[in-house]
Amino acid sequence: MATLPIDIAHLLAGGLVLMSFLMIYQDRLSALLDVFTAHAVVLAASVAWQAHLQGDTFHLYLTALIALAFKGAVIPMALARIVRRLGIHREVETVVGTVPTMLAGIGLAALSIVLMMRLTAGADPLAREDLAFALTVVLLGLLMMVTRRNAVSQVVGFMSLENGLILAAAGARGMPLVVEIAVAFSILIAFIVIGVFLFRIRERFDTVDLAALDEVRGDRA
Amino acid sequence: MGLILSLLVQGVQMALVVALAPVLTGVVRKVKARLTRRRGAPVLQPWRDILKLLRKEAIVADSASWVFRAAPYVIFAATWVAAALVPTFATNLQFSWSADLIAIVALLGLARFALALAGMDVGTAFGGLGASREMLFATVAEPAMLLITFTLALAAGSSQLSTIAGAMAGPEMGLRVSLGMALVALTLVALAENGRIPVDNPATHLELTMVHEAMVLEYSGRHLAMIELAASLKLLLSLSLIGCVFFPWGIAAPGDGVTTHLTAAALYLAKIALGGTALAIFETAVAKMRVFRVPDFLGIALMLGLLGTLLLFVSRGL
Amino acid sequence: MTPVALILLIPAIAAALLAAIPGTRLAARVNVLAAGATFLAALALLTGPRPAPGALFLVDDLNIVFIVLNTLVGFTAASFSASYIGHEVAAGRLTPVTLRFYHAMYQVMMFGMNAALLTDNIGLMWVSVELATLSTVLMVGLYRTPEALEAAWKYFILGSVGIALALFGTILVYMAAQPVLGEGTPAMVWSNLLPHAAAFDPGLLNLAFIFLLLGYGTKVGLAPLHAWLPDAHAEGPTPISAVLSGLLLNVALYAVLRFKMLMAANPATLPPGPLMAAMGLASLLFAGLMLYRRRDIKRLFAYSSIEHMGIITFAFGMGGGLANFAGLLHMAMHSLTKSAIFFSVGHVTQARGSQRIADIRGLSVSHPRLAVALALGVLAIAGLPPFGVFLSEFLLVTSTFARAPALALVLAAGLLLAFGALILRLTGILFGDPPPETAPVRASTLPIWLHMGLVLAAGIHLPAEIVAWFQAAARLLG
Amino acid sequence: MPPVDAAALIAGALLALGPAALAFGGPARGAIHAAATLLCLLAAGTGGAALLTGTTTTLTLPIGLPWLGARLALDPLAAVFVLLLGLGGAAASLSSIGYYRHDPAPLRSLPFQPPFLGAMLAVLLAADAFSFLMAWEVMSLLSWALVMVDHRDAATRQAGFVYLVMAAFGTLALLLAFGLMAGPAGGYGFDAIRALPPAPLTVAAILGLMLLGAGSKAGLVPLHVWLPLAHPAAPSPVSALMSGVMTKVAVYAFLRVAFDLMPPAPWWAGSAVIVLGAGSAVLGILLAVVEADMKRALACSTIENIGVIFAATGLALAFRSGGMPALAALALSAALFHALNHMAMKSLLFLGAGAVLHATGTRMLDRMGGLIHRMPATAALMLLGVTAIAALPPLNGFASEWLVFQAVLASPALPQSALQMLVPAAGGLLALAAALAAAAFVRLYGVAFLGRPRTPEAAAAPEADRATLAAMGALALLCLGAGLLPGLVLDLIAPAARQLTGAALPAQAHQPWLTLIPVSAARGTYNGLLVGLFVALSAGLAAGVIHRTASRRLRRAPAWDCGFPQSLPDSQYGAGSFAQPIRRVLGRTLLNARETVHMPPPGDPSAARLTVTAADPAWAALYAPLGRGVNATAAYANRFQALSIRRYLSLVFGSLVLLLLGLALWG
Repeated sequence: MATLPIDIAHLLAGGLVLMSFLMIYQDRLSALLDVFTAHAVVLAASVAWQAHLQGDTFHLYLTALIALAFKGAVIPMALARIVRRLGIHREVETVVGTVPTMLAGIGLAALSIVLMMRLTAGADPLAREDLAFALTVVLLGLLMMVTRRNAVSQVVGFMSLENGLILAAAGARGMPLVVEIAVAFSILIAFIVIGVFLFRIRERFDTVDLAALDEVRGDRA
Repeated sequence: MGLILSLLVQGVQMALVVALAPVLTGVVRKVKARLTRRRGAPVLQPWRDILKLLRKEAIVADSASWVFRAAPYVIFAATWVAAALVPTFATNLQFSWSADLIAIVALLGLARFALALAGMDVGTAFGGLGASREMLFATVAEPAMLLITFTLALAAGSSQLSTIAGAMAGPEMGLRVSLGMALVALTLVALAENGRIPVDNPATHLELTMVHEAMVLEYSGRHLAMIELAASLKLLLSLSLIGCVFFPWGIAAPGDGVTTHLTAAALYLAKIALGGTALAIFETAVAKMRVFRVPDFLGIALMLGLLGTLLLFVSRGL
Repeated sequence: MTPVALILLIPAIAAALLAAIPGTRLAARVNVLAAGATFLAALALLTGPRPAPGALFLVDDLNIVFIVLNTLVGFTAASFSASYIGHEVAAGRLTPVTLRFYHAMYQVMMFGMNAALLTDNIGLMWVSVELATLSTVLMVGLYRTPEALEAAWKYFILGSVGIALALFGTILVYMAAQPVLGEGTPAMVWSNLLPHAAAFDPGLLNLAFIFLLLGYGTKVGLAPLHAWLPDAHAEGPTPISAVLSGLLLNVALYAVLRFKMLMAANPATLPPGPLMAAMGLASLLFAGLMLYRRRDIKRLFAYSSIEHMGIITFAFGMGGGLANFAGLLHMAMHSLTKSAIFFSVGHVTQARGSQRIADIRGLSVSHPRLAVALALGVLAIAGLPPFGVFLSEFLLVTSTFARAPALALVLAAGLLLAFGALILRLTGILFGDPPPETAPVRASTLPIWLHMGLVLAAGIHLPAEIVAWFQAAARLLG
Repeated sequence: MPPVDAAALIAGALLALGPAALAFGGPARGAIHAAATLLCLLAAGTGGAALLTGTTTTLTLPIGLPWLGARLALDPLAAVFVLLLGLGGAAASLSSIGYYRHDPAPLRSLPFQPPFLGAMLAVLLAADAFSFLMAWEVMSLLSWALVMVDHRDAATRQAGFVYLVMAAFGTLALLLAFGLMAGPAGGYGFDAIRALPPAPLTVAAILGLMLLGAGSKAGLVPLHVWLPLAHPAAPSPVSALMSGVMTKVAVYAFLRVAFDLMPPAPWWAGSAVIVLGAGSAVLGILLAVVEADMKRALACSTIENIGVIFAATGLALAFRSGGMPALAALALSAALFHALNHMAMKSLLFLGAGAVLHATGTRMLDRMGGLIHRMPATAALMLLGVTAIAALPPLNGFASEWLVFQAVLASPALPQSALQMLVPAAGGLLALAAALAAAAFVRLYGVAFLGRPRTPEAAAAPEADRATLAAMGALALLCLGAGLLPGLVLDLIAPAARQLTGAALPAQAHQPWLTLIPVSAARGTYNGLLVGLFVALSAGLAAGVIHRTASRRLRRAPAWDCGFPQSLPDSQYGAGSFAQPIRRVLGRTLLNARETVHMPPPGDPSAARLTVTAADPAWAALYAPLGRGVNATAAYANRFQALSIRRYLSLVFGSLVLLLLGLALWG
């Protein structure tokens, strides 16, 4: 009887992983942003459920709220505006094809599951599997950052990574500072988004104008 | 009494070598002349030349420095001292311990050093040419000479000539292949050191072939005399070295009576005369070789010296 | 008011104040004053009684070393920047507004670093490190040139990822501790963690350490996580380059060390030493190679910082009394020397109006005094006596060779590699005929001489008190 | 005051002269060099006194390694080299008074030269690993600063760079060696190292590292390449110090470790040292024969003499491992004696070269000539110097070489037949080196001082200043004295030999006529005094008799030159032409010497050109590939300088995944 809440928690966490995979699969920015919004919503739900499980932890609810409001609404809108500004909403910006990326993602998921199963035999099952999912999400977010050329998609990747962190933090029973962390990260992401605004000249992280660097630094001789 | 006698012997030897050296040169020339069906100059002719040169005035080039004028005496003195330290007819001379075979070689080196510098002093092309070739020969001849010295010293357990001569005369030495090699090597080195055919021709003034003569080209009068005398001394030294080391029979030891010394002296004279004749015959038989083949020629001596040294350890067991 | 509170409050207040002060001169003075006051507070902390480790703050032999060093260099760098920035404004490269921002950020950064060093809570430590990072990011981009923005952006993105990884590691540590220490803050308080570390889940600790090493290691500048470091050093204002090399890297390293101690306290975990030693050697060799093709003087010394961080990490990775002592000493010496070098480099670049090494030849003819200062710094950092770096490298190489000859050979090869590159560049900078157009240097070289004097003194005679103090810290590191 | 305190004080004073120079600046240069001269003389006195008493005094200063302090000790071995340093340093400092008279930038040399001496003295006194290495590296650093005095010359900058990197290489090797000696516990004091002797193989490894460390400073082949670059680049007094004294400090380091700190090494270690030494001797002097630059030729001859010293040292090692202390003492005394002699000869020659450089403004032999007419005193002293270094009796160079040969002749006593055969062969190499040395210095002296001036500068060269002449005279007296009375010098250094080998040569002072009798009268004897006396007497006798009885008339006339006198001074034999025969015979294989003739096409009136190339084989074999390798690797690594942020992120990601995988596999 007591397993049901845990199963729900797993369901939500697993949903987060699923969303991450969907994000890797998406190759259109607009669609990507939608999936990310869903990602954030699922995160909010799972955090809220964790709050419910761990009992009256107000700050977890707050965290869920922040996640929902900030990453579920504000940031996606901002990014959507950027995408429209730059007119890149239908660009395909993957470095390696989607399929190998998916395979790599699956490999990463397997890796994190194995790690968790092998290493944390001692920890309590709930935390443990939550952690496995969280690690997967983190790794998938990183994977997305390194396989996408487009700045926006990289921002999204970073945010999904950070969602994984929040998930882990929420999964850790009675972890203090979760709110502070969430806030700190929201600030961080705000910075990044502002950065993307500032440097809209280069809509990718990738266009490091090597020639320009050379004439200034002359370090590539 | 012993001291007086040994002092006397030393004095006699020093006088003897100087007196004898030009005569030996004369003998060699005479024999060579006879071999080529010429009558040849009398045996004492070298002495006459030297005395004549001594009386003439010395002409010195304007660009010459004091080195040019001091060199002949240094050359003569170094050679003379070296010659005086080689046992001729008696071992353990009064001052023989003041220098061993290595030092004797080095004294000859000093003479050569002075001669080469003198050759460069005037600042003519020939002087430098002679000096540079002389030093080239020396770079091969000196190591060969020292390796020969090693062979002898290791065999005799001493680098002291008197001891070596004694040991060679001794019964336990016997006949050894390395000693034979040493003899051959020493002969080759001696030919080169004295500027004899096939290395150099003491009688030539043909620019491209001369070595010793090129260095002394600017010399005249008493300076030239000193150098000529030193050259003859060197020849005598080489012969008596070979004699006392490889044919050490009849050399008088200290404490022997006067008669023994006299017979030893006679024997010595015979040895020298024989050596000179052999040299003359050899020089008549062979031809002079190109300058740049000389190092190969001396290289043979070097190799023989080294082989002799190494074989010494092989044959020690036998 | 306790010294600890002072060390944190002075920068905080100063930051607020500086954000309000419009006058450039005054702001610079206030900046120096605040930094000086903080340093005095740190000295008070060093000499006075230490507060008992609480939920917020912890003062032990280890972090007191870092704090004193931190505040000292912060002070000298502030006084250097007071003379340096004036010239920059005169040259029109900076406006009073940006300058106001700069001074405020300087104190914010100092606050962040001091907090990271003083805090007893691994969560707070993470927050403070992030704060310090963000403030330096803003200062790196201060010049607003494309290159500066480029560098700041690179630093920012890589730093953020590092931060994320470090956070994940921190969460893992908490999860490892939580079953033992119960829920809530106690499970994040360092001084609670260490004694109970043996009971933690070793698997989680292993996993956590990997994330922490990579996360904080990004800030330490260990290869291959170093990418942000050279550009950030090269494009930021020189005082910030000095502070980055001299302080921020140390703070990140301090964080790594704390968690290494945690790992070491749990026998069941994998030993963290070999991993750190390997990364250290890799950084040393890589930076040593990179030094050869440098044409930008600030980037040159940035890579030298990577090299020395590698050496220090290697030393702590080797562990043991001598190696830890050598590591601490080397860290202190490197902070002083490298910041002194960057001070001189700042003057040099202002005098020559260029950061290209090719434009800085013949310094010993045009600016003898400055040339001596720079030469002393470079020779010291290259490990030549009679400077302190020589002492630490002596101890490290000899002690390592006796324990792990192969590693010592690699270490020696790396040192020689870097030495050759530095000397090659130094020869080009000091000697030869200077270019015709050179400006005189008005700024004061006092901070340089102060630092080099300290380094020299440490090389010739290390007072027994300092030795005992460092040895205690080394013992803490195990 | 115990000797070690005095020596430490002197070292401190010398070091303090540097700041003083900075404080008082150029005008005080004369006073400062004079002070350095005095201090060096005091040091020499201290070393001599310590040798005569044969005692060991120690001192611990509260500096250096924190928990150890700076241990200092002055034992007979150190005393020998303190004496050497004092004499060489005094001569160099004395000549510096004159040499730097018109130096435009005195502060480039003045603050470094006296401290350089002080640092070398500190190396000799150090009795713990840290102080030793610290002093050692300070010595390198200061000498580097002195090398860079003439920094506007690109060649000098190159030389300085190579020198400092080689010095760092050597120091690292020494670091590793001392790491092995100190052990994990970190017993850095020399007494602690003596207390626990390592295993034979470890000893061999330590000696190998010492060969790298000390050998690279001493100029042992193949670590010698920096030496012909750096020594000549420095001002001549400094060249004298570097060649005459600093290389000996390196020898000291090797002796200290090999004989004092370490137990007897395996015999093959000794043979390796012998081979290296003999090889260095031949290659070094061969380089000197073909070198066209006077000071570089002198530097190359330093490599030769270092080779001789190391060969003798190797012999001593072999005898020691064979358990023959008396013979070990013989070889070691030969090494020490030759070290002292080389200090005197090479300093003398370098000071003379400095005078020539000042007078003619060039180091190229082919731009000199006939200097003996313009600088008679310098020429006379230099003549004595070249005679000594060419190992000719009755001067000191021959005395020590003779002793080395005596040690070679003792080789049959060795148990290993491999050594029995190796040692005479090495002796042959040494003999070859000696012969080549004679050629090299006939060339150097003949081309520079004799003949006719080749340039107007050479024709108008002024005589050297008084201070330099005084210094050279003193050194010349040393050469003569040590050549005529070698026995006394050997008695002086006997305590050191006894300290290192447990035995010493029989006391020489009581021998009749001060004859040199290393082992026994039957074994081989040499009496420099008598030989010198005989040569002088018979030369004087001959001259006197001839001048009295025969003729004393002398007429100056133009050179005869076979009837075709050449007015052009270029028709003389020059440096290149003199070296040609030897270069062809030996250089073709050893130096890869090549001659190419560029003939103008028929009808082209331009002159034909002969270009000669001879290169140090070590560069091509060792250093060039190394440099290329480093450059290539650096170029490859440089690709990582300007990647895109995404790629850098992939690096981070990659390392993360890698570590996680590792954890999953091994965790």
